[in-house]
Amino acid sequence: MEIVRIEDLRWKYSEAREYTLKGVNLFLEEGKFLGIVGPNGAGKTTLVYTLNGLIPYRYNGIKKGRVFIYGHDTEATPVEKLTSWVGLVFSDPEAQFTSMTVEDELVFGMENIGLDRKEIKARLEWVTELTNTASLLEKPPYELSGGQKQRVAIASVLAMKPKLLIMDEPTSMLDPIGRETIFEVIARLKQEEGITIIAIEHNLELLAAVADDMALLNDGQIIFQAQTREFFNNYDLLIANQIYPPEVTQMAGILRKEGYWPGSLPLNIEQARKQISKSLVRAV
Amino acid sequence: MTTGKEIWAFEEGEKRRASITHIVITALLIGIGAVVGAFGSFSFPLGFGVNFFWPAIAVQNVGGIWFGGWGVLAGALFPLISNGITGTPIYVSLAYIPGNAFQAFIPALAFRLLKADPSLKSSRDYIILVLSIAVGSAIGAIWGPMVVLRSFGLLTASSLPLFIFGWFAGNTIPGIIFGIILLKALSSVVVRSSSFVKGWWA
Amino acid sequence: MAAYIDVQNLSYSYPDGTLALRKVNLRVNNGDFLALIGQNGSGKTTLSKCLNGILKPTDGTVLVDGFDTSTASVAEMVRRVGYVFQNPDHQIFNSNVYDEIAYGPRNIGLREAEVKDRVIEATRVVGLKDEHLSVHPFFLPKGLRQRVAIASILALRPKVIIVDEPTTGQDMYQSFEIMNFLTELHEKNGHIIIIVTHDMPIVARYAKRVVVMAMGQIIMDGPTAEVFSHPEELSKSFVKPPQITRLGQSLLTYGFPPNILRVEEMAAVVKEKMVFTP
Amino acid sequence: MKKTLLGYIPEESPVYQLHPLTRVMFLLIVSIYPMLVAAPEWNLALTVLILGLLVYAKVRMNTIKNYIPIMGSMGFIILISYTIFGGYEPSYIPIGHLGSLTLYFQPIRWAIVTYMRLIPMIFVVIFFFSTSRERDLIVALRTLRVPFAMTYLVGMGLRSVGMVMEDFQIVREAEKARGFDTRGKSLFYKLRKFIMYIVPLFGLALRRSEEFSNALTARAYTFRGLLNQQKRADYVLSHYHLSFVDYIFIFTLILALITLVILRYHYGLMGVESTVINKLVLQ
Repeated sequence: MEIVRIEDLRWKYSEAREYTLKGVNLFLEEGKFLGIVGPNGAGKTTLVYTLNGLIPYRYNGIKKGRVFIYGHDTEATPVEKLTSWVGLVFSDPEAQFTSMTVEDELVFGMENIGLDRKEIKARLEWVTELTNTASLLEKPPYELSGGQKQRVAIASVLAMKPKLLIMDEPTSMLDPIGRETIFEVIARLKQEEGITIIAIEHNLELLAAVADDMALLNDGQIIFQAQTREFFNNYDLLIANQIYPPEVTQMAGILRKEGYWPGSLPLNIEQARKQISKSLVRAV
Repeated sequence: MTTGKEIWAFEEGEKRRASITHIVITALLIGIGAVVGAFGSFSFPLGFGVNFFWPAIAVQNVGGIWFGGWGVLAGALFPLISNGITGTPIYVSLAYIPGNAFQAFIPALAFRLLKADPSLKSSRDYIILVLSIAVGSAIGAIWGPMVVLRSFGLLTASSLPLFIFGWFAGNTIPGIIFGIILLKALSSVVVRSSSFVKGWWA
Repeated sequence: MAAYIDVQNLSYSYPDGTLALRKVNLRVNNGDFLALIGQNGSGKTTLSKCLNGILKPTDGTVLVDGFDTSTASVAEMVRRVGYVFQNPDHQIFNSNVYDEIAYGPRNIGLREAEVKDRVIEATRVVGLKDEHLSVHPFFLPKGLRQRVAIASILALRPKVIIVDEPTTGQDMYQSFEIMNFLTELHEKNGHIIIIVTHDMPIVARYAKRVVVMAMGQIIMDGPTAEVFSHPEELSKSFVKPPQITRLGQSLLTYGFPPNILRVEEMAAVVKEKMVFTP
Repeated sequence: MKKTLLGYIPEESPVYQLHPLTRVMFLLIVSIYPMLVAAPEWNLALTVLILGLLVYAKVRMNTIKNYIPIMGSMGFIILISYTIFGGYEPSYIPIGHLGSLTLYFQPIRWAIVTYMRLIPMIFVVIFFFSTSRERDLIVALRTLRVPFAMTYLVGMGLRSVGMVMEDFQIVREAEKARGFDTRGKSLFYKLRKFIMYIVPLFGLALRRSEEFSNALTARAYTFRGLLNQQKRADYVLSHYHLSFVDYIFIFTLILALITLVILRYHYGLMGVESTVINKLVLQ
């Protein structure tokens, strides 16, 4: 079933000289995980803002083309309704933490959509287990580490049970291990809850491991969209758009150019290791 | 180049509505005011007299000018927190509220009525700023020592003039210095932001 | 040879009692391009702030070019060690880029002619254009604001430049740009560079020396290739070598070295093995 | 120790048995007592009582250290006000000389009376802030059915305080990293440069106001919703229940207040005339 359809979307912020989005077309099926990559300034954040109604409800500007969530035109749908379908996690968790305890933070959205206490309690248990935040409930924001803050930010949106979860650079502020724990949460969401996910991320090593599809956005347009493996196989196109695939993929890309890498490019260490050892054994 | 008149004028068909941004900016102003009020003056290396130098008044002044009623609301509320941090008795804090509200309200009113430019482009703008801060602080200075401190028996009648003057100077001077710096540095940014308030609430 | 920065038995505890550094010893020498890595909360930011006297030691000493940071004046320090904060918005004090870059030099009492020279030089080095000078820094995109922040430290002409999280919020291309430009400062102008970062590929590609921190102590200190070839040690500070290094380490049985740092290096090794194995 | 904006509160304390509303009532009602009482010995007794409660509540005593400067400077201001600026009336009784200055009994007595009124009021505030977290304040307000919009603003205001405190620290360091130094500079220079710290604080606030607004909208929170929110689950209240002990406690506080009013204004006890200081000095 289709969850997102974007048709020739153009958007210009009223202060800006140029259009930020210049004719975006995008289609996403329910249950899929889409990774969006693109250089800074390409319009990635703007694009996801159009999905939960932040654009055009909170920003002034010129919008052409249409965005549909479950077939509903976002412009004709109240923003409260959109936010119940589409959850958005921002890159800086610091700037979405508005309460003095983690519990209040998680409860906030659920109260806004009118849930009763019993339902809230049940969902709290579910979401804290899923995101490993149960031990943090009593804590105030200034006692949390970066990774904990980001998990709480994800949980607070997840608690509203959106059909589509969007994450805008969810790991940019974290150390390597903090990053991995966030991606563990994302992997569980995908496997256990079957939730549709869109993630914008610069760290492709972790993204490539979980995404079904990838889209490349540059200069306000989707340049290329494909299944993850196929996406990264188009190495030259990515490099030309200033996108750097996972390091093992880059390495294989370099080798392939010189005729040393048969087959498709690996996405993780394991795939690369297998392919290398196989060809070395063959060479022997 | 925009003029003071244009900044405050509503364009034809312009709809301005109070939004969630204004609630947020009010909360953030409370945060800045409370911190600057509680710690800003303490760490100022002037030695004796810190009690008579209260930089947080600038948050009230520019808050009112930029964000209208929201700035006044924040200006009235944040001293409750900064006073709490420094251990002021609760009823003394509560009794200060009207004085604090006036300190934020008078410059806000003056800039809107007289169409002064928050970026302080002309000497007229400066005069309006200085006078409105002085008037606001004067009301605060009368309210603070005379109504509050006096009614709690903390001051004697004959010492009032000294305290009123000290209070007045201690608020007006930082108010003007901080106010000018803030208005010059950030008005151009604020006026273009969605949190800027042309009327009283939007 | 005397170290440029000599940290001896440095301990630091925050006013609320948290002990952030325990008896740290570190020598930063001329020619160093150093990365300070470790988990969030391991003490790397605290240590880097002690290197120019922003924080004063609770115990032990920090000597910079012979000056003790706990007694030296601010001006003496900032001429030697510059510190670029992570979020440029914490350090924007003025309403146009020119004044912003000039703020530091003016603070240390330079004459306006000298200030102007330095602003222009710093602007050129970080690749800002003249038209940016009159713009309000608030309106610049984050990447450029970060450059303004670096320029405003460069204008003080410190020997050592410390950059906290230079690549956070930047895309890969921008990260490379910033790092290339720090490398240029290092190689052409002889600055000592210290970066505090979580970005291991960046560390592997650019740093010559890596200092790993955990629980307020330095647990490893050495050349980058050497440090990254000990993954089990690194995991104590919850750090992993970059993916390409780990690939090499997973192929040790095929005679791959454990300390490959760059994608190109790895490609060359694979190629060589393929060519010469028969 | 649990951290709050103002410092630390004990991990466990008998006070936590009481509903947050009861603690707020304690702050509000007990703060009135000293205003009704003039005789310093009674206010001293109240202070000792509150100190006892602080010990009972397991509050770390060095919390109080932070408030000593403010108590000192308030005492100083009151003393100056009543002595040097206290004026003169014929009924004043001279009790000594300080240089060319004659010291009179009544002004000093009034200074002591006033100061001793202030001290228990300050200790009540200390008691409240060293046994309550920010959340307790919100819970108390919601229990009192204060409109959600208001309690929400208070909560977010407190959250902002925490954030600005962190920013403030970093901005001051950034000033230093840019060569700002007060040593050997003119006062005007110090003033002009020193206060620059306030500019980034506002810059950050402006930047964040947009991010926060987006984050709130993304969680189904609108201005319209804020004003009309008819039913909210108020989930946090499900953790707290006013118990029998709370009712007894609040009832006792109010009863004591009424008793105090009667004793003071009907029977004229605890007035300034009946203070032991009078007896000691005048006899």
